[in-house]
Amino acid sequence: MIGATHYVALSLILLCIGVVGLMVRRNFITVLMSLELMFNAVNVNLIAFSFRLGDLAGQVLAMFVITIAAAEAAIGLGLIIALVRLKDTVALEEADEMGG
Amino acid sequence: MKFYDLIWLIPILPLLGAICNGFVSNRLGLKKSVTHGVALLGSGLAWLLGWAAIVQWILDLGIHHTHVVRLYSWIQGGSLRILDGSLAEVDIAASFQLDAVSALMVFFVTFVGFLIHVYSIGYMHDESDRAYARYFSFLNLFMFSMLVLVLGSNLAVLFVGWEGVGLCSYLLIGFYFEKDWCAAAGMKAFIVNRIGDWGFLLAIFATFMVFGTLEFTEFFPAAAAHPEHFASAATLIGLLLFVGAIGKSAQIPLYVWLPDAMAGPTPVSALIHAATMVTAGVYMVVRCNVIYRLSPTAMLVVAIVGGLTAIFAATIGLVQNDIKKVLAYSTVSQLGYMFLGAGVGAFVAAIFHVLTHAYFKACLFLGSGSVIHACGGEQDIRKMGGLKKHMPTTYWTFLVATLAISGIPIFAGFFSKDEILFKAFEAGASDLNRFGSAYYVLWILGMVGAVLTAFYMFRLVFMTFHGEFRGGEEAAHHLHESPWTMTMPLVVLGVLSIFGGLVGVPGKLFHHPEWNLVERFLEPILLPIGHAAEGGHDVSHHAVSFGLEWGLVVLSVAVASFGIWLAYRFYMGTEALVRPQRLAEHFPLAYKLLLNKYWMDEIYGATVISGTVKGSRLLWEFDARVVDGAVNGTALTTVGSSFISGIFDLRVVDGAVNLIATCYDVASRWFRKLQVGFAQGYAMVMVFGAAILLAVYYLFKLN
Amino acid sequence: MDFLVANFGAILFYVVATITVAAAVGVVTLRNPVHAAVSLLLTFLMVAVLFVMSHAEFLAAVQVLVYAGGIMVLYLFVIMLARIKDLGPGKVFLSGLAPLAVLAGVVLGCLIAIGILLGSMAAGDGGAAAMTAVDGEAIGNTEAVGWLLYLKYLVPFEVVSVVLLVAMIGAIVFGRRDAALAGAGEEVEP
Amino acid sequence: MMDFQYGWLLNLICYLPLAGALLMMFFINKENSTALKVWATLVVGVDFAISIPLWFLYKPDGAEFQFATQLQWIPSVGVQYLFGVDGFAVLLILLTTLLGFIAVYCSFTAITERQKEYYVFLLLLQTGMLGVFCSLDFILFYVFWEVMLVPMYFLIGVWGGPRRLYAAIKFFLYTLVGSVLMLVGILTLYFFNSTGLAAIGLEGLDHAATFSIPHLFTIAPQIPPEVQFWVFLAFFVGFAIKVPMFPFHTWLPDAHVEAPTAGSVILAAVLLKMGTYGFIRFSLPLLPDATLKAVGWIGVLAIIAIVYGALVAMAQKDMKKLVAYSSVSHMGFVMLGMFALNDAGLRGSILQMLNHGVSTGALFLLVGIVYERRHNRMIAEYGGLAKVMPLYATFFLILTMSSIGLPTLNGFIGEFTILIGAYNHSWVWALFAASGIVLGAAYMLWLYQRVFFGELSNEKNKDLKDLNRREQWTLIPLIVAAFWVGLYPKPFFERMAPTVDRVLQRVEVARHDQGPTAGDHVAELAHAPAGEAAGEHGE
Repeated sequence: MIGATHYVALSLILLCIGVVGLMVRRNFITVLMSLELMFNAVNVNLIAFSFRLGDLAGQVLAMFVITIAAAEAAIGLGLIIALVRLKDTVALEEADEMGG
Repeated sequence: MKFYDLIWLIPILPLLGAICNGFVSNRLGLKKSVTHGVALLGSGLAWLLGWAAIVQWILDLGIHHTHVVRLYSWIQGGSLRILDGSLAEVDIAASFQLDAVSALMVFFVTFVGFLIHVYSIGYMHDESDRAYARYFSFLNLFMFSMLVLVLGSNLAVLFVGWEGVGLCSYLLIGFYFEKDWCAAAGMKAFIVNRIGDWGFLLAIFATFMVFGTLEFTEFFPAAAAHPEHFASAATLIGLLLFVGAIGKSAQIPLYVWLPDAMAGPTPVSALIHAATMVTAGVYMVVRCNVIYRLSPTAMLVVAIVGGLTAIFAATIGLVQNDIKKVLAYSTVSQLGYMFLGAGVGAFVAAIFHVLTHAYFKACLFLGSGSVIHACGGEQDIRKMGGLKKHMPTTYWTFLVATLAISGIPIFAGFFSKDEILFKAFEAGASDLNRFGSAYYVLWILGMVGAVLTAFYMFRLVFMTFHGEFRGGEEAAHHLHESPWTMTMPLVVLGVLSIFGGLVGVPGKLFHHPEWNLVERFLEPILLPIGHAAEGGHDVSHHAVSFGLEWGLVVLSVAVASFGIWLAYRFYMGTEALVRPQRLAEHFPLAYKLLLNKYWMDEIYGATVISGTVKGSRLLWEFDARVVDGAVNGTALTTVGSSFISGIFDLRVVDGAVNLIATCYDVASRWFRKLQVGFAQGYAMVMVFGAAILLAVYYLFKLN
Repeated sequence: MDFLVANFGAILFYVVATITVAAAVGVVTLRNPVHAAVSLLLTFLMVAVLFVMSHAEFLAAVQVLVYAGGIMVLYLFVIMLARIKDLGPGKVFLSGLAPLAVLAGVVLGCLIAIGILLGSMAAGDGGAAAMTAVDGEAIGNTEAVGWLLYLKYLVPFEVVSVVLLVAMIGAIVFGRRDAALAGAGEEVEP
Repeated sequence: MMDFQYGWLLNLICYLPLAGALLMMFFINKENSTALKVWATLVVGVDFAISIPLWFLYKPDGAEFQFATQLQWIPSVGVQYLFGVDGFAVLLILLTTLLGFIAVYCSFTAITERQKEYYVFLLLLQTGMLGVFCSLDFILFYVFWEVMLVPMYFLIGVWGGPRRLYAAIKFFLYTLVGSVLMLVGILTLYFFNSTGLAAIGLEGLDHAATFSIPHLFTIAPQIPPEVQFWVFLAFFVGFAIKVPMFPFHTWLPDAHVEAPTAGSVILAAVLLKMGTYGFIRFSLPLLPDATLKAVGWIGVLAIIAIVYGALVAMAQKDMKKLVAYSSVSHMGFVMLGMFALNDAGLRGSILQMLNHGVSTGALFLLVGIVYERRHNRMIAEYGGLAKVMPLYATFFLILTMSSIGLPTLNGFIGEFTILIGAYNHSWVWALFAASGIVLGAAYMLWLYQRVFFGELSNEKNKDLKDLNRREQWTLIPLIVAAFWVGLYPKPFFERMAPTVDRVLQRVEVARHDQGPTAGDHVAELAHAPAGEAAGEHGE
């Protein structure tokens, strides 16, 4: 029988892939995609627990997460456009002005 | 209106002169005659008023009456609960008092001050109009401060003068401010003095805490009335006050500023760094004699510091070649004698020595100024010699003053110095405060110091005025006697160096104690302590027999003569200068030690000064990296959350990320590599952080 | 066959999960941007399937509409707009730290896994019924979520909508050509 | 407790700069720089002029708060519009209006861009600062407190030096954090006074809800110690950042260095006083119990600030930074005197606040003057300036002496009174704190030597102009004030005495409740023979 544990495990794997992608990849697009992966991982988790506990609040929360993910994607992609205009690249290491 | 009610005006008059010269003459560049006219008027009127006030005070009120003139209430700090549990009002008045010791100080400070003003007219005439005005403004300001110091009726007003003379000293030492070493010497003087002031301030607070007042006329009688109650407090206050005196009067270990202070114009050295300011410490100790007499420990410390300084500075003086440096070390040494005197209970002798020292040392300094003036600024005595025939007035006055400082009878210094040494011996003989053996040692130190004094002073005379001129052909042409404005003060001070000591003839030796005018005059300031107030008497007077007393006089004269003879052997005749050289070659180490002043400046430089400076740099690093780093670290966290919540607009983020930039300096090199504005680096740190949080959570959860 | 029928749910889960993970790996490894995007799309869809399996039908629909429909299009637009051809490693700037980054991910993963194992819960469900009911009255999942969203969680809902609005405005501001250039001007500080 | 006579005057003083700023915004063309300067100077000049009557009208033996105004503002939560000042605030208001005038007057040539905005912000800032000192309602106080931050932020951020953004944001965030905590403290007191707060288990007194500070004074003795502790802590962070006390001081050097001259002057002279004002006005009388417990800690922090500030100042290469760190040291004296919790200490503390405003404000002006000529503040760039700028050197010397506490100048009176109070509290305090005067002399004189003495080696300094008339007149009032306080501080002491007495009275209440403490210890000593007392003292 498939229980919440399986879902959580899957969500963990997704999360880890997302985290590693976020840290290792060098271009902005992939990093954003990795973020999306992590959001999804969280959502899977939420839904699994919502089902397990019989509480709809988890689904509502997942809704919010999706919304935030959309917002994040909009901002992130806006940043990519700006970065491309400015530096003609999506490589993250080019955007290191914040460094001392 | 009596003159003694106007004593507050005595310091104010020179102050007006200072303001006038400082803000008007200096700004407008008025003619020199106007400038020194104003300055002379200020100090001259102060002199006349001071003497008039003293005379009237003696005649009308008598020397036993302390005349206090309270101007206005100055500092009102509310009420404080003092040690005995009562509430005392912190109400410090700007008030002045005239009593025996103030009168004595005013008597010679105004007079010597005026003479040196006159002398300065000649000495400084080469300066530009503005510098001239500045000089006289500072000199007048000094007169103001010094007079406030000696006339102040409480410790706070005394402190005003105390700091004021320090400021003037700073300004006048650094008078030739374009020269770095002059400015540095001024700063050194001020800061070293400030270390002393630290003690003085604490002494003031302690005094208030114990007595609830700072007025001399209130807490001296209180202390004298209950000696056993205030004994331990007196030790504390006495020692703290003495810290102040050590700074101001250049005693071990804070004497280092005085030799450097010779960077100032020579009249300044004469007035401030020989005759008046540096004796402020002695004045203060004598003024507070009640406190010291309550505390054997404080007395002993004063005596030991004084005795050690006397001989220590004298040894350095033996080999110095700068005419002013020799005199400077001689001043330090003489100040040591004064403290030795105060420390053995001879307060009158100490203040008497202040008086005579003012005459002969001012005379010596002014003489040296005259010499330097003639030699075109040269101060090295190895390049002088034979000046006697070129400048006879200077020579004779200088010789007289040298005889006075060496302690040859009749001359002023003899009486005061002999009195101090005799009192030191007597303290040993009577086993004063059960520290008799210590006082004997100090007496021996004093005697040795006397030999050295006579030696180095005559070495100075012989090398400067006798023999052949060694300064080269060209300089020889310029040799000339100084103008009358410079020689007149020399003559006056020379005469005083001869006869000035007669006011303190040790009449006891002739069975006429009343001959000692100084002792009689100053007797009121030595408040009777405790039981003595009820008719008890001091036993020490009988510790030394009459014959022995005469013997000591003869001994000290012999000792001084021996010093002079030694100097003659070394620096006169055909073998002049050869013997000392041979001696130096025999004992190279000792010679180097003395020539380099025991490397005291270097030691201080390597320890205290560089320690403070390095410490301050270290703290600054600490401040920039750790304290500020912590702030920026907090900012980093804030920035992290600001990213997540997306609340802050671009500008805040931009600014805040700049905060992070500073944070890099704090992080280790490895961390630094990671934190180059590279967002993924931050992400990684976050992930690690989350992992650590989780691990910590487990640790607690599983236990 | 019985096995298949009896364990249909489990088998479906494993299949879907495998595809999800594979697609996710593809997202972070593929070098062609369009391929990566499609891979991401696949992940989204598979997650939607998982949602359905957890009785979150409404959410699944939202997932497909918003993610697959909206966000993905956005990604593809950007990829085209920016003419991104290659997502390859590029200039290897922090190459030395890549293993460290992987380590960080693995450590975190292990720790969470430990947590899951320690807290492993009994299989079972709180009841699919609860997913479709409000106050005991059985209605559809969509309606149930709707009730909850607009009654109990109204304030958070509004807040989130404001966040979305702000993000939209932000995205517009970033996207403007002059904004980017003005930003460039301000970067340079003496 | 309140005297409403001349209440309009206080309001006029407070809002005149605001009105001036509004008029300026609407009616003066931003191109017309002369009109802007004249108008701004006029406004602050008149403001200073009308604040002078406060000095004379204030009655030391009158009501605690005078020139009061009381209006309802938000009745539903008990927020009032409550204005009023005591002697302490009168002194600070006069300091503010004087320094405000000087700040405007000194920026004529220093500010050349966006002049209109600049003067508008300066005027707004002045209203904010005055409002803080006038407010007697916590919410009103908080509003002014925050209002003041904004113009300062822009003054630093727009007209500042190269790193102005960093400094401005640091300043803003730092003080904002402090003030938010302060707000928490204020609300706690508010709820304690009224309904209590069940969420944190705070039981209230069920008085009518109010933020009125005079009312809160009356309930102060009833505040339980643990509540006092937390509120004190919240206030402490807010005020200590503003002072700034030792570990919270790092915003100060940055803000000072980057701010324009007028900003530095105002910052040093007035804004730092907000912190100490808060301590004396709120922390001490409202939270006496916590205050007594904090004495030791704050004393130690203050001493660290004195010594540490002085040492760090010594290591500075930038003149402005040096003066900024000297502020840390001086404000350490202020805190030390305050927490000696006796008459002399508190009076000295208040006086030293004024002194610091005058001396440090003037030092910043002086640094600004030479910065305007050379656009460089590095000490190493200078040397021998006394030759080319004798008048400047004179003024600088006088203010240096004032800063290092030379008698007859203001610094001495403050430090002396503080130290005598500190010694009265604990001789160890005085022992360490007095070392600050040695270090103070060391760093200031070293600065003076490096800048003014020595040879005029740097070519760029060869033809520097001495002070012009306007610059002289920005400094002369401060020098006069320095001498006035130094020579005749009595009027100042008279005006602050009622405040000091009341604060101490309120603290004393707690001291007696607390049982045997230092105060009683002294009282016990009174019965012991004087010799023993002296003996203990000598240890």
